Amino acid sequence: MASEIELVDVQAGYGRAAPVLRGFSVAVPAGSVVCLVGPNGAGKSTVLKVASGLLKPRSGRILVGGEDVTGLGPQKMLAAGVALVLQGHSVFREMTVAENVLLGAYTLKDKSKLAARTAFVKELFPVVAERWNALAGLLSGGQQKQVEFARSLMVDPKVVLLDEPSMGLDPKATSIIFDQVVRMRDAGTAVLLVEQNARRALETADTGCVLDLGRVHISGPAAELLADPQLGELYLGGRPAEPPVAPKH
Amino acid sequence: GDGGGSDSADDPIVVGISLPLTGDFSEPGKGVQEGYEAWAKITNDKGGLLGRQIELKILDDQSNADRVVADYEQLIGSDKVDLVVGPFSTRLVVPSARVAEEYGMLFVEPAGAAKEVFEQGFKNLFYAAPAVANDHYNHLADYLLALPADQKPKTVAYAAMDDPFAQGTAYGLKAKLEAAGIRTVVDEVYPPNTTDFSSIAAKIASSKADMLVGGSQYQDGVNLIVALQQLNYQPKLAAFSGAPTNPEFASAIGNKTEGVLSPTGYSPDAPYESNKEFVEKFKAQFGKEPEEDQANAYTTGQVVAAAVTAAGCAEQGDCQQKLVDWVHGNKVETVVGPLSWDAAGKPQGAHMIQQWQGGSIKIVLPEPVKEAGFLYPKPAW
Amino acid sequence: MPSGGLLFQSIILGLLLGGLYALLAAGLTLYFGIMRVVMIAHSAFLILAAYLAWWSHERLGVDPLLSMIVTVPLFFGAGVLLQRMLLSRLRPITLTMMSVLLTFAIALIIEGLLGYAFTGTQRRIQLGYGSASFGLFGARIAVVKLIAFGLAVVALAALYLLMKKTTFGWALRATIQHRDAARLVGIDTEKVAGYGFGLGLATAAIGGTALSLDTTIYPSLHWHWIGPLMAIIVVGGLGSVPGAAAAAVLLGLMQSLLQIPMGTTWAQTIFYLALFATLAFRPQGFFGGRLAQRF
Amino acid sequence: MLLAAAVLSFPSLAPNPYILSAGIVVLNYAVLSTSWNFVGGFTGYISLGHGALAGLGGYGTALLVTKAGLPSFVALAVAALLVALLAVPIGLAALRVRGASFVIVSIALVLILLLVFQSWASFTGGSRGLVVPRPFPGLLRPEHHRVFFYLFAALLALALLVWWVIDRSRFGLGLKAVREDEDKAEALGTPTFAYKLIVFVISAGFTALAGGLYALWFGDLDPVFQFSILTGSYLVLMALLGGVRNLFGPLAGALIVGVALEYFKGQFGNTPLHLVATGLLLGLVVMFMPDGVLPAIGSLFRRFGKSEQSSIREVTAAELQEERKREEVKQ
Amino acid sequence: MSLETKDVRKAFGGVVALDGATVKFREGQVNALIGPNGSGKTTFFNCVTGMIRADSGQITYAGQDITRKAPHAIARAGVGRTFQLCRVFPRMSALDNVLAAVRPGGLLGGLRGARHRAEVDRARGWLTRLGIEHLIDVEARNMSWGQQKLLELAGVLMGEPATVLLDEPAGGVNPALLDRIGTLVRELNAEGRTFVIVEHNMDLVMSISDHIVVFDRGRPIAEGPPSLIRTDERVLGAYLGV
Ligand SMILES: Nc1ncnc2c1ncn2[C@@H]1O[C@H](COP(=O)(O)OP(=O)(O)OP(=O)(O)O)[C@@H](O)[C@H]1O
Ligand SMILES: Nc1ncnc2c1ncn2[C@@H]1O[C@H](COP(=O)(O)OP(=O)(O)OP(=O)(O)O)[C@@H](O)[C@H]1O
Ligand SMILES: CC(C)C[C@H](N)C(=O)O
Ligand SMILES: [Mg+2]
Ligand SMILES: [Mg+2]
Repeated sequence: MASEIELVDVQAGYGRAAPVLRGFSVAVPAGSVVCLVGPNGAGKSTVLKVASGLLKPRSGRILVGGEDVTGLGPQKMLAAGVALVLQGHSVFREMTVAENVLLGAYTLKDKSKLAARTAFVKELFPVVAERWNALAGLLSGGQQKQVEFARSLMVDPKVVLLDEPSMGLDPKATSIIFDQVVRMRDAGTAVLLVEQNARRALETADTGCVLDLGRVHISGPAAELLADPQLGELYLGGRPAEPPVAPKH
Repeated sequence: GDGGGSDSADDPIVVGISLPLTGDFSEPGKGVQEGYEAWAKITNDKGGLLGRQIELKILDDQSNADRVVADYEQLIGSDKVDLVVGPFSTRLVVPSARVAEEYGMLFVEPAGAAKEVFEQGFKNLFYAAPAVANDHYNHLADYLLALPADQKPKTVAYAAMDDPFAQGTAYGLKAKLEAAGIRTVVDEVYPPNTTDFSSIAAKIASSKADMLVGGSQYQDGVNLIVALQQLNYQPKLAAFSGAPTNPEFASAIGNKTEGVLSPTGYSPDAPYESNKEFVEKFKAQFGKEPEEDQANAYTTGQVVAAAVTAAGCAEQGDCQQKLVDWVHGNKVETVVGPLSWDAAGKPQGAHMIQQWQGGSIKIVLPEPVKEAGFLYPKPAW
Repeated sequence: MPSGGLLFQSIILGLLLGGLYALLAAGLTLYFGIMRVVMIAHSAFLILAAYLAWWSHERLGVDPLLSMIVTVPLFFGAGVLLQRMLLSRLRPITLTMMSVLLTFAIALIIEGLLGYAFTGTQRRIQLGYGSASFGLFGARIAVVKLIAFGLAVVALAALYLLMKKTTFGWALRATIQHRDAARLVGIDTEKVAGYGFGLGLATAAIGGTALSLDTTIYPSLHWHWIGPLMAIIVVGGLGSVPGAAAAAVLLGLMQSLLQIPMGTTWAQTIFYLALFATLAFRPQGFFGGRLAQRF
Repeated sequence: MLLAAAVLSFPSLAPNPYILSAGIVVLNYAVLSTSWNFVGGFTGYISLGHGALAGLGGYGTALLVTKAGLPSFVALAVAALLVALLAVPIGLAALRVRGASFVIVSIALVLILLLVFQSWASFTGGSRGLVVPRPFPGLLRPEHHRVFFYLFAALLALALLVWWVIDRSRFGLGLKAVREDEDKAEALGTPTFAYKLIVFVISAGFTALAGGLYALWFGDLDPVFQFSILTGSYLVLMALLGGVRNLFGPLAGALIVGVALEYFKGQFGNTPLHLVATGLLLGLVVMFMPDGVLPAIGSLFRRFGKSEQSSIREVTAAELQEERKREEVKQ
Repeated sequence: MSLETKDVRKAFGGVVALDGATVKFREGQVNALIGPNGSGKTTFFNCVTGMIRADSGQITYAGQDITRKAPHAIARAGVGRTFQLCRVFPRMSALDNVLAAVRPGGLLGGLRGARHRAEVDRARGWLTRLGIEHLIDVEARNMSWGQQKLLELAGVLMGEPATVLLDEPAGGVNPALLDRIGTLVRELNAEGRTFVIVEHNMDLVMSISDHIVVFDRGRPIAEGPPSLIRTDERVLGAYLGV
């Protein structure tokens, strides 16, 4: 099956510094979840920024639904069906939860869907309903993440890019998110998921992809990666505790 | 000028001037510039001074006291001009006079009218106009105090800009009227940058003072009058320094000028000999009649010229002291009449009083030079 | 003790003045509270608009109010350009600080060009109805002041509705608060920020015209305005248009009343006293709210 | 070193007293903008109100000489101390607010002092101005300039020295932390408010010294020019143009702006276009050299050198772990 | 150094973030503070460190009342913290970020050079232990999320606080590194440091903590060793949601 989104041999970086992504490729077919894991600073967020149009690649191509969309800005990318939920916190802090969520539907042409979607996210995340008129910036860290996720659910894009969606969430909310990811996949959406909660994420994902030094280190069916003991130790965090790294100075 | 030492006959005499061509005083500053230019042209057309042409070197001080000092510093120290003359407005005259003083230069100036100028102990400074600010209204005071008791105004409202010159004029008159028992009912001072006069006007209007005295430069006077008109205040007498002599005054207040008074040191119609020449040639050069500012600058030039001619020299160095000494000891005939100075450089004359009548401004005081009778009380505006 | 008549007259004058202040402060509130830009040049644009009104009256002989047909769209366009070409290129972290300096530079340029074009002379529109007034319970209301007040009310109401009731207002606030996130929900942040700035300058066009009706203008006049206006927006709560309006009317009224016992100069200090009082007791402003720092 | 020599030999090289006096003006700007940079550079609080502190120094000195009869330089020192003391309550009020609010407060400071010094005429002389008696009455003007040139140079050297000491100290690092993130600095145990206040007081003291020295040199004070936002913003322009993180940034800025102002004045002497030119200069700096001239030159040189390093690791996780294991064995 | 709070309340308008929280953290142990989103954990940290002022109640540290102290004073008393939405000095290099945590002693101490040799070495040591030594000269704003998180941790540890409050140290940190951080915490604890860790990563919490306090709606609902908490019904209902 053709991939919904595909990055081909992408080079990208910030300012004049040396590139962060050095020939990175990934493909996410519709109705599947690809999980990107890797050490801090490997370039995972950079991949998502490139894929969403926030960062222009220095070279390489981005294809959405087989069409070349390299160099388009985030607005056009959204129109093409690609949505990104940023890492960290990106609520509009001095706007209410209501305004935040409704802005998620900024590009929604069919305003009749608005009510249904609002009701849906309110039900999914009770805090959204409870704090509907509170300023988003005043919510707790995890609550803000929930609002962000709710905001992204106001439209249904073909490709969803998620940058550590479970960060800062309590176990309940984490489960809601992962359930939602599964639901999206089942609805035919292509999901590119970056997670440090790697084991949990790989359990949900179809394909795993380990990023290191801005390149694909290894990729394959998620279950296989999970089973690889060496990968576990290097990237996924292993049960067997390492001997203490004793600094004796 | 290339060095003060050489005064060969074909070397021009360079006169250094700093003027507020931009900034707060830019408008009168330009008037002064015209006056100086007229003086240079008229003098040069007649063969110059000591047979040498006059060359003006004018710098812009942006109405800024720091700059004016730097300018004279440059003119004297770096450009080595032969003579310097003063800038416009008391605020700039005081600091620049100090530079001239410390370089030992003669400093005749056209616009340092406030008494502060003469309290600095300057020995080389001379104000080239008939009277200092505080004496501008002397003739008006005399006139009012001579009125029969039932006609005399009983209450007066004063509003003066916080500026040495403007306050000087208003308070000069105030002191005299108060001494004669005429009550002050409003005494307002406003900063130079005031543009909203409605509150001051409200105070004046509600005091119903018989007479209004405005210590103004120009625009502040206009604004105050409009604000008073908006409140429908009708005094029996209204006097303003500065503003009413300006050519645009009448249209600025909607031509409701009848009866407004103003002191002036200059009249284009004055009978002095050099004045006829000045008015005529000024008209030819600029296409309009000269005003007070132009005349003051011209007067400054006349004083300097008289000193140079008498001393027979014009350069930096010992010559300057000769010039200073000469001005101290002599009377100079100018377009504003004969001028002489006390030790502090203060002129010894008085200003005339003008009044708007029938759409133009006419001299009404003192008696000997008047062009029209004094209109009192003034009609409504 | 001032007479009742003077008090009443002063209250009327204060209210009219406060209305004008409110309009002039509205634009500042917009840039500052919503866009994090300290727009020192706002009052320079006011003066520019006032000059254009003066010029069209003086040279073209049209009523200064008509000049708004041209100046309002012109300023809107200028605002868009300014934002797009200059302000949007500043680094976001230092935006607030650098915008101070950049707009300061713009103010200098405008002042210089005005001085070049119109000289430093003080100008005042001479209107047929310039000194017309009518009585109200013994006080007098000047027609020009009432027109200015009316302009202020209409412009402010329109601005308020625009910001609160349209998605544009939302998009603008979102753009400023998190540009990347705003782009990701599909907002054309460049355009929106530009329009926001344009809107601010459009209020300057209206305000400047209102100002020109009843006051003297000169190129460096904007320095005189910037202080009181800044004080108003702080007292009103940065970013709150209604807050700024309330503070403006209140301070205008206080200034007008304080002039009776204290005189013009000292009465002006009320702005700065109110500013310091606000910062000491309620840094978020007395009328509007602002998000406190979160950890 | 070279710089010091250049500065010290200037008076003997200056062709005439005017150039010397222009040199004094530039030095004065250099001292003022270096003083400004104590607050602006370290803590990132942009004050447009430093002109007011200089004005206070000037007026303080003048009033102490004229009203209290103190000798000129004693008055200067006392005035600077008084301004430094006064800076404590001012700082207590102003430093409570950050960012743009602080800018507004600093503007308000200038305007309120202007109103006070204009209105309180019985004490300050009001708009009539105040004349400062000459410290060396016998001196001819060129000599007068020479003396003051050295005095300003000494003051500049002192200000630079203090800035340098703070810059490399832990105190300085704490101030920079305030600039970056005040709450975070506080959480790390930096008494941010005390730090800000101390450096504000130091800055105010130096600014007042410069203002007072200027008053003694110049001789005339006028509230409109002593308490002007424009002066304050020139200081910011200079510091910014040179580079606020740089010891010599403000000095370089003062040189460039001082000379540029003279040049613009010469070029556009009779029109207000010099304002336009200044505005354009400021705008260009903000747009293209937000870090200042010195850093811009620095990075230009660096670009000829090696290209910027990536922050990305050059070894894979596997290699890293190997390396660690080896190290552990060694230990 | 024991950290205790008594009946601390904090309400933001209508939202009660802390509702009479009475907690005692054990000295010399690794304590964990867990609870659902919005249960008041971060607010609790903010009150303890003086960043916001509690409406009522008392906070004592090492027997001293610190309820109304300024944040820097509390930090100097030995309480260091990290922030949930991690905070670093964006335009400072990693090295300076870490060095900024060194507290000068007295006025003259403040004038000592910031880049003291021994301290630079110590700073480098921390960066190395957290796996970001290669970023030593990189400005913090040019780092990835996780790198900033680690940098912040390094900075706090550099200050050698006796009690360390960590707000979600694991958020966004690579799991492989997380294991090492866990080890690090245990080591530092062995040196005598007290930890209070807010964290949603239950594996980490359960594996490193000695004592766990569970918050719900602004007050503790359970506390005890991991083994007990893991099975506590209230905790399962309110938090773990199974
Ligand atoms: N704005 C930026 N400017 C310069 N360099 C950056 C910037 N953002 C990230 N980098 C660098 O690019 C590299 C990759 O960053 P990226 O954010 O993609 O990492 P990541 O894999 O998402 O890490 P994490 O798990 O910590 O979020 C890092 O080395 C980082 O230092
Ligand atoms: N400054 C504030 N203004 C208003 N409400 C606030 C403020 N700070 C926190 N709150 C509210 O207080 C409650 C507790 O927030 P807090 O940040 O302490 O939660 P938390 O336990 O840290 O949650 P998380 O796990 O999501 O980080 C939340 O409902 C939050 O919305
Ligand atoms: C009469 C005027 C020429 C005096 C001038 N306006 C001054 O300020 O002194
Ligand atoms: Mg990332
Ligand atoms: Mg929290």
